[in-house]
Formats: sequence, C-alpha cells, structure tokens
Amino acid sequence: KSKELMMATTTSTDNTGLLDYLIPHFEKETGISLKWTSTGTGKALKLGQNCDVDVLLVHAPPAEKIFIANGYGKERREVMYNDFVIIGPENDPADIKGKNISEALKMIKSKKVVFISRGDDSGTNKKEKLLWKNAGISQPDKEKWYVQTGQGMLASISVAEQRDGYTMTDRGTYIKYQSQKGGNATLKVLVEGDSILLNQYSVLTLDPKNCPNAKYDLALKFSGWMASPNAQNLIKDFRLIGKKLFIPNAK
Amino acid sequence: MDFIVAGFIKAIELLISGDYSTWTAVLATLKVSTISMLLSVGAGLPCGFLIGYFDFKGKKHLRTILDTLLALPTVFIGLAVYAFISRQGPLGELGLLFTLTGIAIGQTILAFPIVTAITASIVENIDQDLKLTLVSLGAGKRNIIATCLWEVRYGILTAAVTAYGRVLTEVGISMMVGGNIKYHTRTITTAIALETNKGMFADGIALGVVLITIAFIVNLSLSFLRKQ
Amino acid sequence: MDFIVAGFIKAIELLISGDYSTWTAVLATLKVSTISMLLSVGAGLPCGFLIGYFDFKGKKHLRTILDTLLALPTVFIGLAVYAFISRQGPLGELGLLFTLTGIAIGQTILAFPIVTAITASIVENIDQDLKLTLVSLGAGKRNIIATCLWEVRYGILTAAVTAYGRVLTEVGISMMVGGNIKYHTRTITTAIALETNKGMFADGIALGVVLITIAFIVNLSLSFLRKQ
Amino acid sequence: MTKKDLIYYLKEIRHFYGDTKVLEIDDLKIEKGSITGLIGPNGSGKTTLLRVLAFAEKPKFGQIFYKGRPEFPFSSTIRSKVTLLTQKPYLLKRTVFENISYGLKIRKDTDKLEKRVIEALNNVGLDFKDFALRKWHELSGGEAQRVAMAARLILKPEVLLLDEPTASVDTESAKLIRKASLKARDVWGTTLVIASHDLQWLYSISDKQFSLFKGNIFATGIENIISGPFENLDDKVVKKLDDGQIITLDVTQKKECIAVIIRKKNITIELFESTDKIFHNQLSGHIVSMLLEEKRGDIMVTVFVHDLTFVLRVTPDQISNLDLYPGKKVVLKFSSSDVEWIK
Amino acid sequence: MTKKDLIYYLKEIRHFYGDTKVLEIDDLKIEKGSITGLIGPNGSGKTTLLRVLAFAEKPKFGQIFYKGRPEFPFSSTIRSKVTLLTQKPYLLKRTVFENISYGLKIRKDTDKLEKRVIEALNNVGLDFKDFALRKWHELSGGEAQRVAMAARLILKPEVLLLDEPTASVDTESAKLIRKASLKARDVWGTTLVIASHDLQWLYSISDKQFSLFKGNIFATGIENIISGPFENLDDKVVKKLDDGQIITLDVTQKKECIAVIIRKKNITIELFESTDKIFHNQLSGHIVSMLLEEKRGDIMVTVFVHDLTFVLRVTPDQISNLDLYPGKKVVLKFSSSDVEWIK
Ligand SMILES: Nc1ncnc2c1ncn2[C@@H]1O[C@H](COP(=O)(O)OP(=O)(O)OP(=O)(O)O)[C@@H](O)[C@H]1O
Ligand SMILES: Nc1ncnc2c1ncn2[C@@H]1O[C@H](COP(=O)(O)OP(=O)(O)OP(=O)(O)O)[C@@H](O)[C@H]1O
Ligand SMILES: [Mg+2]
Ligand SMILES: [Mg+2]
Repeated sequence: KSKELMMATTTSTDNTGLLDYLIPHFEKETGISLKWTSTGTGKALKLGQNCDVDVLLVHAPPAEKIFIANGYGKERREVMYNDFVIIGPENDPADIKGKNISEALKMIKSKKVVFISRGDDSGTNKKEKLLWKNAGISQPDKEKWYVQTGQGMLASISVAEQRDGYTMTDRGTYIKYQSQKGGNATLKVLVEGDSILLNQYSVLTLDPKNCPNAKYDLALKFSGWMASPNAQNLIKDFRLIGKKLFIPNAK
Repeated sequence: MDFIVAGFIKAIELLISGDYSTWTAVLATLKVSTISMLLSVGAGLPCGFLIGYFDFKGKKHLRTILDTLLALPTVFIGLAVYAFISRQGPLGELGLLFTLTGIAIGQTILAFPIVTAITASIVENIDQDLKLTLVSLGAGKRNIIATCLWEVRYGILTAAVTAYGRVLTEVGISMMVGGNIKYHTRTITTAIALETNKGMFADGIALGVVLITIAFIVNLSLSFLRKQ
Repeated sequence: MDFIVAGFIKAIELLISGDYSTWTAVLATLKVSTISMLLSVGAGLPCGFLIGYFDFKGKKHLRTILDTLLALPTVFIGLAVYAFISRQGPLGELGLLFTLTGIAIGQTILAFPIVTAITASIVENIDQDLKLTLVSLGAGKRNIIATCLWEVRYGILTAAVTAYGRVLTEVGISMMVGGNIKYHTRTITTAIALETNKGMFADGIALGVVLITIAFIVNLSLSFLRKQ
Repeated sequence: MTKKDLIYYLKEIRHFYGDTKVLEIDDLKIEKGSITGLIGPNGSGKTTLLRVLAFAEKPKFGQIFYKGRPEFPFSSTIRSKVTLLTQKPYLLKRTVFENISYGLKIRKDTDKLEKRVIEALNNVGLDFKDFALRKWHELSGGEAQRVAMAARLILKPEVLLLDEPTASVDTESAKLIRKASLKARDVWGTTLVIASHDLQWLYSISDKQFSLFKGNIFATGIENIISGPFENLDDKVVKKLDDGQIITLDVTQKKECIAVIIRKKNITIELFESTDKIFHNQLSGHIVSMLLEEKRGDIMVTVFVHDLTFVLRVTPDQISNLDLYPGKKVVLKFSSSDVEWIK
Repeated sequence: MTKKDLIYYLKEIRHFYGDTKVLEIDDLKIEKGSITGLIGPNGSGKTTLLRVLAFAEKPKFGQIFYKGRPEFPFSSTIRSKVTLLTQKPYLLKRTVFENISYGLKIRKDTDKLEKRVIEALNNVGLDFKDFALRKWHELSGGEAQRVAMAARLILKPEVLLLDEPTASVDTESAKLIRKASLKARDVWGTTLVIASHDLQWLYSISDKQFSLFKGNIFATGIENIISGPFENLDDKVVKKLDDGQIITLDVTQKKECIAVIIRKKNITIELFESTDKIFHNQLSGHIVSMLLEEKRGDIMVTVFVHDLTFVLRVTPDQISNLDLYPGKKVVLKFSSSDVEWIK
C-alpha cells in the first residue's frame, strides 16, 4: 500500500494515451503502482502545492520554475518534448503558410481571421501568450476574431474546425486529432519549426519541507525512471497513426 | 480552506466591481436559463398534467421512462445536440453551434423531464373530488388543466425551481454546445470549470457564490408564490 | 451524426464484452450513487417532513434558502469538499481525497436539498385532516412522520428519483474530489467527460447509453412502488 | 308525457366497479322540471347514479338519453348544463368569492358578478361581508357545504344533482337549501335529483322518490326493505328477529334472494293484534318519529320493530283515531304475499 | 360530584381564528362515563370544541383539566386515550383492514387483531369478508364514514369524541353506531362527546346536551335561539317576522345583543290564542315533526313559526290531550321576560 504513487498531470499526456502505454512498464519494473489524475497544468500545480499528489508531470517551464522557487517543488527533470504548431484551414485565408511565427500572428491580426485560443492558462495557453508578446502584439483579449474557449486542446481544435479558424496546438494532440479524422482532417499544419515552439515536459518532485507526507522517495524513483534509457526508448517508440508524438530528451 | 474564504471575498469584489467577464457570464447564464425554463415549463407542465391526470394503458411504463430521462447525463445531451447542430449535422445550416440558443436547446431537453416528472407526480396526487367538481361545474379541458395546476401551484413551483437549479448548474451542455467562448457563450458554470482547471480555486468559489446569489434572487422573487 | 449511431452500437459492445474499464466505472458509479442516495434520503426525508409539516416562523425564508441550495453548482460543492478533505484541509488526515467515499460525501450534499425541498413541498400538501386523524388516533411523533410519508409515497419516490438522476449524472464533484483515476475513482460521467475531451464522441455516447441503462434498470426495479 | 318532456331516460344501465355490479337500472325516466329524491342505504348506488346522470361517469352498459338524445360520448355543452354537488364537496384553494364565481367565470358570464355572488350566498344563509373573502379552509364543515351549494345555485343549471346536500348542515340552512332548490325549479325550470338520508327533508322537497337497493331502483316512495339472511320453512321463507318475532314471506322467485321490499301501502298500522287471516305478519313495535310530509299533508311514521325499521304513510285522521304519538306501541300488519323480491 | 369524577373541566377557554373569537367557554364540566351531546348551528364552534377536547388544538386562553390535571402542553399518553372522529373522516391510503387496525398497531397491541377488526366492522354494520381488503377509495361516502368509526371503536378509548358521526350514514347504521357507542360506555366506561345535527339521534344517545352558539355554550337541551336583527320599541326589543307576527323581548343587557335564547321549559304549546297577560308572545305555527326521546319517553316537537324553528319537549299525555300530530296548527306562548341574551 505504501508503494503507491499519486501523480497529477496535464491532459495531453493522458489524452494521447501515452500514460496508458508507459505506466504499466513503470509499475512492472519498480513494483510501484502509479495513479494519476489529469487536469489543466494550473490545477495540477495547485494539487502539488496542496500536497494532494506526490509527483507532477507538466509542461509549463516558466510556471514550473516559479513553483520550485516558491518552495513547493524540489527537482525538475526534463523528460521529453514535442512542439507546437499553428494549424488552420487548408485555404489559409490569412496566408500564413511557411511564414515565421511572429509574422504569421501579425497576418492573422491584420486580416482579423478567427484565431482560437484555449484561454485556460494551460502550458499551451501560456506559450501562445508568449508568442503574441514576442510578435509585439498586445494580448488581443477582447477582439472579435480572438476566440477563447477555456477548454482542452482537442475541444479547441474542434472549435477551430467549426469556425474555420486558426489555432496553436501541440503536435501530439494534433496527431490525435488527425487520427480521429481518419486522415481527412480539415485543419492543416501551417507554421512549424521555430525553436520557440518547443514544448518541454518535465517531472516535478515536491519539496518534502512543504509536503512531509508526500512520497518523495517514490517520486524521485519515478522521475529517475522516466529519464532512464528504457523509458526514453519507450517514449521514442510511442506512435499514433505511425507518427511520433513525443521526443525523449532527458539529460 | 483559505481559498473558500478568499473566494467569498472575491465574489463580493466581482459583484461590486462589475468585472466585465463576470457580468457577460452572468448575462449569458440568465439568458440561457430563462429561455430553457420558459420552454421546458411551457412544454413540461401540460405533458406532466396529461400523464398525471389521466389513467391510460402503459402509464406506469411511461413514468419509468420519464424517471430514466431524469438521468440523462448533460454531456450526453450536449453531444446529441452537438451532433445535430454541428456543421456536418442535419441542422448545421442554422449556425446554432457555439451560440446561447444552442445551449438553451440542450438545457430545455435537460429540464423538460424534470418538470414533467414532478408535475405528473403532483397532479397524480390531486384529489378525485377536485376532478369531479371541475367536471360538474362545467369546466372544459383547458379550464380543467389550468385550475388543477393552480390548485397544486406550490408543487408546480417546486418542479420549476428544481429544474431551474438543474439548468443553472449544468456544465456539460454549455461546454459542449456553447464552447465556453469568452464574452460570448461562457456561462458562470463553464467559467467555474475553467477557473478550477486553472487551479484558481478561489475564483471558482467566487463564481459559485455569484451563481448562488443569482439563484437566491430569483427564488426570493418567486417566493411571493409560496404558501403564506 | 454518425457518432451517435456508432455510440449506440459501441454501448452494446461495451455491455456485452464486459470491458474491464467500463465495468469498474459502472461499479464506482453504483457505489457512490447508492451511498449518497441512502444518506441524502435518510437525512432529507425527515428534514423535508419537518419543514413541510410544521408551521413556524421563518418557514418561508427557509424554503427560499432550500430552493437556492438546489442551484449549488457541482464544481462548487466539489471545491468545498476538496477544501475540507485535501491534505492541507481540516479532514486531510482521513485520506478521503481521490476516493469514492469523498465523492459520495459531495453527492450527498448535492442530493440532500433536492430530496428535502421536494419532500417538504409534498408534505406541505398533505391534507390537514390526515394530521388531525393521526393525532386523534394517538400516533406519536415517529408514527406521524412514518405514516405521513407513506401516505405521500408516490411523491417521495419522485423526490428520490429526481435526486438520483442528479447524482448519477453529476461530473463536477466526481472530477474534483475523485480525480477521475482510472480503475479507481473513474465514474461513468467522468469517463464520458474524458472521452469527449479526447474527441472520442462515440465512446462518450456509448458510456452515456450505459449510464441511462443503469438508470432504467434502477427505475424499473423501483416501479413496483408506483401507483398501480 | 311526451318524449320531449323527459330530461333523462336511462335504458338498461349496468355499471361495475371491478367485478361488482353497482348499478342495474332497466328503465328510469326523469321529467323536466321535476324534483326527484333518491333514497337508499349506504352503498346502494346513489352517488354512482348521480355521477352517471352528471355525465361524469360512463356506465359500462346501457344508454342515457338527455332530452331524447343519446348522450355518450358526452358533448362539452351538456357539461355546462348539468351540475353536480358532490357528496364530499371540494372547494378550490381560493376564496369563497372565487369558489362561487368559478363556474360563471369559465362560462365567461361575469355580468354583475358581485351581485350574483351576494345573492347566491344569501340563498344558503351566509353573509357576503363575513364570508366572501375567507379562504377555503377558514370555514366550518357546514359552511363549506353551503358554499359549495351556492357555487352550484349561481349557475342556474338546467339540471342540478345534489348528493346529500344537507349532510352536515343545520336545520335552518337545510330549510334555506330547500327554498333555494324550489326556487331554482320554479324560476329557472331546473330539474333536480337529490340523494339524501334525511327523509323528512327529502320528502318536503321532492315530487317523486326512488329507492335504491344494491344498485336496483324502485319507484314510489319509502320502501321497507328487509335484507337476509332468511330461512326456509315449508314453502315459505322466514326471517327470525332476535326478540322472537318471525316474519313470513312468500317465495316468488327461485333465484337466490337477498332482500325483500314491502311497499308501505301494503302495511297496516293498528294498536292490537287481530286474528285476521290475510295478515300473516303482525309485528309489534313502537313509533319513534312522526314527520310531516309538507307536500301532501300526510305523516310519515317510523316504527322500530326490534332492530328493523318500517316507514309508513298515515293520514292525520288515522293518527287522531288511533291516538298515535312517538313512543306508542303499535302492531304492523301485512300479508306474506305482498312482497317483492330483489335478486 | 367529586372532582375525580370529572373527566374534563374547561375553565375560561377562549379560542380565536385570526381575530374572530370562536370559543368562549367559562366553565364546562364533563363527567366520566357520560355521553354529552353538542348541538348548534353551522359555525357555532362544535368542531373547534371537539378539537380542543381532543388536545389537537390549543386554545389561546384558558385551562383544560383532564381528570383533574391541567393538560397543556399535552402529554403523549393522553393522546392515546382520547380519540376523535373528525367531521370529514380521513382514511389512510391503505386497505380497510389496515385503516381499522392502524391505531392498535401504533399501540403495539395486535393480539387477535383479525378478530377485533371483524368485531369493529360488525359494530358499524359492515361485513368483514366484503370490506376488509377494499382500498380506501373503493367505498361509498357512508361506508367510509363507518370504517372511520370502526377505527375509533376498536381502540376502546377512555374518551371518544364524535363529530357528526351519522352525517352521511343510513338510518340502520346510525342505529348501529348508537348501539356501539352505548356499549363502549357501558362495557369500557368510555366517555363520549358527540356533535350532531340529527337531534333525534343525538337525544336517543346522550345523557346531557349542550347548545353552542357563536362559541358560547349553554347547558340543558334544545334551546330555541332567535338571532337578530332586532328593532327597539319603547323599552323592549322586537323581532318582526315576514308574515306579520311580532316577537317581543325584554332587554336585560345594555350591550349589543346578537341573539336570544328561549328555554324550552318556558314555552307553552296550545291550540288557540289566549288573553293570558303573562304570555306577551303568542306565535302561530304548525308542527312538522314529533320525535321520540327514547331515554325519557318524552316527545320532541318541532314547530315552524314562519321561518323560525322552535323545539319543545312534550309529554305523551299532552299530545293525547291536544291531539297533536305533524301538520297540526298550534300556538306557542312565552313571556317576554323568559329570555337570555347572548352578547
Ligand atoms: N371506486 C370504487 N371501487 C369499488 N367499489 C366502489 C367504488 N366506489 C364505490 N364503490 C361501491 O359501489 C357501491 C355504490 O357506491 P355509492 O357511492 O354509489 O353508494 P351510495 O348510495 O352513494 O352510498 P352512501 O349513502 O354511503 O353515499 C358501494 O357498494 C361501494 O362500496
Ligand atoms: N381555519 C379557520 N380560520 C378561520 N375561521 C375558521 C377556521 N375554521 C373554522 N372557522 C370559523 O370558526 C367558527 C367555528 O367553526 P367550527 O368548525 O367549530 O363550527 P361547527 O360548529 O363545527 O360548524 P359545523 O356544524 O358547520 O361543522 C366558524 O365561524 C368558522 O367559520
Ligand atoms: Mg353516496
Ligand atoms: Mg363542525
């Protein structure tokens, strides 16, 4: 019973099926049983702060650093990444295909084409806000063309599809979306490849000072395992419709 | 625990400061709940009356089905409505997806069985003597319905208030059909869900308090209908 | 539209094939809803009786408050329960977070006002002559409560069934307090939410159909209590 | 009597609750503008018959003609013409005023409403000022009964069916209800059918009486019904009373018989037993009441013979001659063949 | 009569509904084992008084002593001793059997239950086989009333309060209820208080009668109450009847008077007017009924004087001498000073 670990994670790791694929291996190798609850990054961090879980798997590096700085988290271990892409309708009304990210966003703004934002303060959303800032555009909160769904990535993609709009998504979820559409997804990847678009996932352990009851040692074991060559290989091999979703990068 | 206290304080702030996004959510909530209540009460009262008043073959089965409809999950209703009004759906042309009207349709489906089932069970309880009295006083069909419902008005009020509570607090339909789009289809409940997901528990509580305040004001203004 | 049809087919598959994750969710759902119904009916019937039966000062106000409690958002209840049972909360020691018991507590809070309000409104309707008759036959307090409730048993059934529908379909509490942990605290509704979030609409519909099937079976087995 | 003068004609009516037959009326005619009294023990079918007459209950078999027209399924127009005061009057959860004006309101006939409500309340002896604004539950039993009556009277209906209108009403109010009923007949031509256990009151108001017994109807006035069990004795049937007296009756039917009617005209009242052979039955009892039948000036005399009750009609002369008064011992005589069996 | 023989003693009871006083009883004593009759027009307070006696309604002012002990707030033990049959009897939504056995069940006294239910049903003239398993709504009005009565009788209560127990019950059943009530008193020592509009029945059962009028209670039997409006004439007060007759009454109180009681012992019945000076009032009317008071052998004679009703008690001799019978014209005589005013 003591060898039981409770993790909070973001929806993307769960929704893509990565955890269902990965965790049985972890349990088998370590004898630790892992339960997880998947939620928004903000809530996952909050659950960690309140000591309701033992370990976190999230993807919002700036927020993670603050989390540790505040004395809630101890180690932060980068384990894998994927990348963000801008997707949109094939006919590309704002004409952003192939442009760099800042230019693309400027085009969208000037043409006032619908852009779907998750608006939920998730890792993805935080990244998106950063991109607007980098492009020198103030956060278009109340613009008519700027639609904030406050929902998960897939739901937001589906809104973009229904509204013929653009959105920013992590590649993993996009591939999931493609797989569901059986290959005839109406939204295509239009902007990709910028280094700023990297989406880093990390395992966070909780600071035992803040959460003496949290199973710090088991959490360390988990983050260690995630960085182990074995796990990294498993992550590398995880595919959906033949496409890789995450790229292991543990140091 | 602290976030609860913080939430209550924040609720007062939100209400006093007239925070724009809160007020648009309040308005959206009021709009959809009013429409769906009008529709579901308008349809549910007569249906409930007919089911409760008359004895017919299969009545018991109909009641069982009706009771089962009380357990329609909101996400399920949301999905079903979505299927109809999404672009690919049969009613896609109407452009109801991500609109308050779309949410109201779903909420009407949610509230209708509640209004109908409770009304039916209250009407079923009506004294046989009342029926006989109305018939013997020469009341026509409409008069019988209106008078019977008026006789059990306190019960009907409970049916409506229960349905109202359900509609006001549902998330699944608003999320699925409305899309929780800020300033447009974001209702208080979807906003609460969002804040909670963000880990902003105090904000979730605050919005919850706002919702309950709305419910309280509505119920207070209905309470003149209560038995004195 | 297609996913609705696909969902129904999938529902049958799930039920027949005995899919493990579905069955654990079904069991979790049955467990929490049974506990919360027992608790809320056990507490709500007597409370509703007292409020409906006796005339006292402030009764009207109490009814208004009760009606307002019908509009407690589930996420709000979820947050409040979370505040108490989170490790940092006053009841953190009990380890109720992410357990079915925790969910059941929240659902009891959800169902209690529904049972109480509908019961009160039905008891309020009880013939004055029944009260006088019971008193004059020498019934004690307990007898009066039991007999009055039995007299209005069909109405009470509706109160319970309505509350049951609410409990069965709620997501907010199960999600917040239970954490939607696979094989543990995942209920059908949180599973539906998850599938829908994943875009697996057909699976969402399928699980919805499973839930409605459960509700149907429960209601069918209760229907012997109905007026013949 | 032409067919047009009949307001009701019931033909071969049979009604059941479950398997139990509660009404078996082969032929019942009620004339326009008449006042008909219904008498009968509890459960004899009075209320059921009134409901059928009110078109509120459809008999399983048989036909009802209203003014010569068959009337099932009933039209809605007829409902507004026939009005029933139920046995347990139900008041709407409103004020007395609203209760009384309800029928007029649904007829959209609200001319001089207040004046008419005042009049209706007066008709049942209630003061408008005191009662109009009371809520339905702020009334005593008899007051509620009278409000319900007022709510019927105000409609000036073509047919007024009253189910025990005086059951919990005081003597003065019973007189008022009688007056109002007679007025309804005389002024608006209303036809009345009234069920009541208060025989004197019923006789003071009705032109014609029917007795009901187990769903069967018997014309002409107060019938004396003796129910079984009976014993067989030779070719007769007898009923033994606990005090030793024996009633001997001829068997006229082979069917199982449950009761026997002895018409009052066949019963003779005397002070002493006689040896007259035609009277097989000579029963001792005592008079308990003597009531005036205001219509005819005759007197209804009720005699207790052990635990049986007999009612007969006697003229004032007979009373003077025999010096009859309540408490006086008398002998009732009738022939064993003057009976009608009820199957 | 020692204090211990009193089962009830009501002292300065005042009860109100809203602002209206509905009970004003300074002193009422009811003896153990007695049968008390309550008479009075609709709304006079009979039901209210019975509720107070049943400890089901707490009067606003005043004290109730039960067997010498003050009994408010009432103990639960007393509730199981005092049983009230309400005016509109309510049957539980169960079978007849369950309705009748309900009181015993809550007393956990279920020994030989079926036998006792059979007996209770017999007491009200209903057949066990036919009725026990019927549902509450499968009864006629009078049958329901009798089932409710049986449910009270089976309890063998210390006090049995009956609110119009014969209101919709047939004559035979009324006789049965009388018999059962008397048996309850004689066998179990039950004290009964019975409100009824059926005077003959009430007189045949009760030892003592009280009249209620607007909440005031008056001892000894049938009172003749004449309500206002009155007119002042010199130092007297008069009531004019529509037919021209005038009743003259002495004013005894300066307060606003609403009605006057004329005790029956002060009224003389004769055939013709006389010039006797002591009778200021000589009213012509006619007899409408003569009822036997079985207890005393006297006869209650009801006389209509235009629209007033007078009830007097007459001996058989008087009847023979005057040759009285229903329908006979008579003159009622009484002095204008033999009256009691009700404020
Ligand atoms: N709903 C019912 N189901 C079964 N039997 C019924 C029902 N209603 C009445 N009865 C029976 O039908 C018969 C006729 O009832 P009805 O009410 O017509 O009698 P009634 O003459 O009006 O009697 P009362 O003088 O007591 O009012 C009775 O034997 C009664 O028991
Ligand atoms: N709930 C109430 N609110 C106000 N007034 C009431 C209420 N109940 C009864 N009354 C009034 O109180 C008075 C006494 O009523 P009560 O029922 O005791 O009369 P009662 O003698 O039993 O009459 P009845 O012969 O009609 O049954 C009546 O004037 C009645 O109108
Ligand atoms: Mg009847
Ligand atoms: Mg009364």
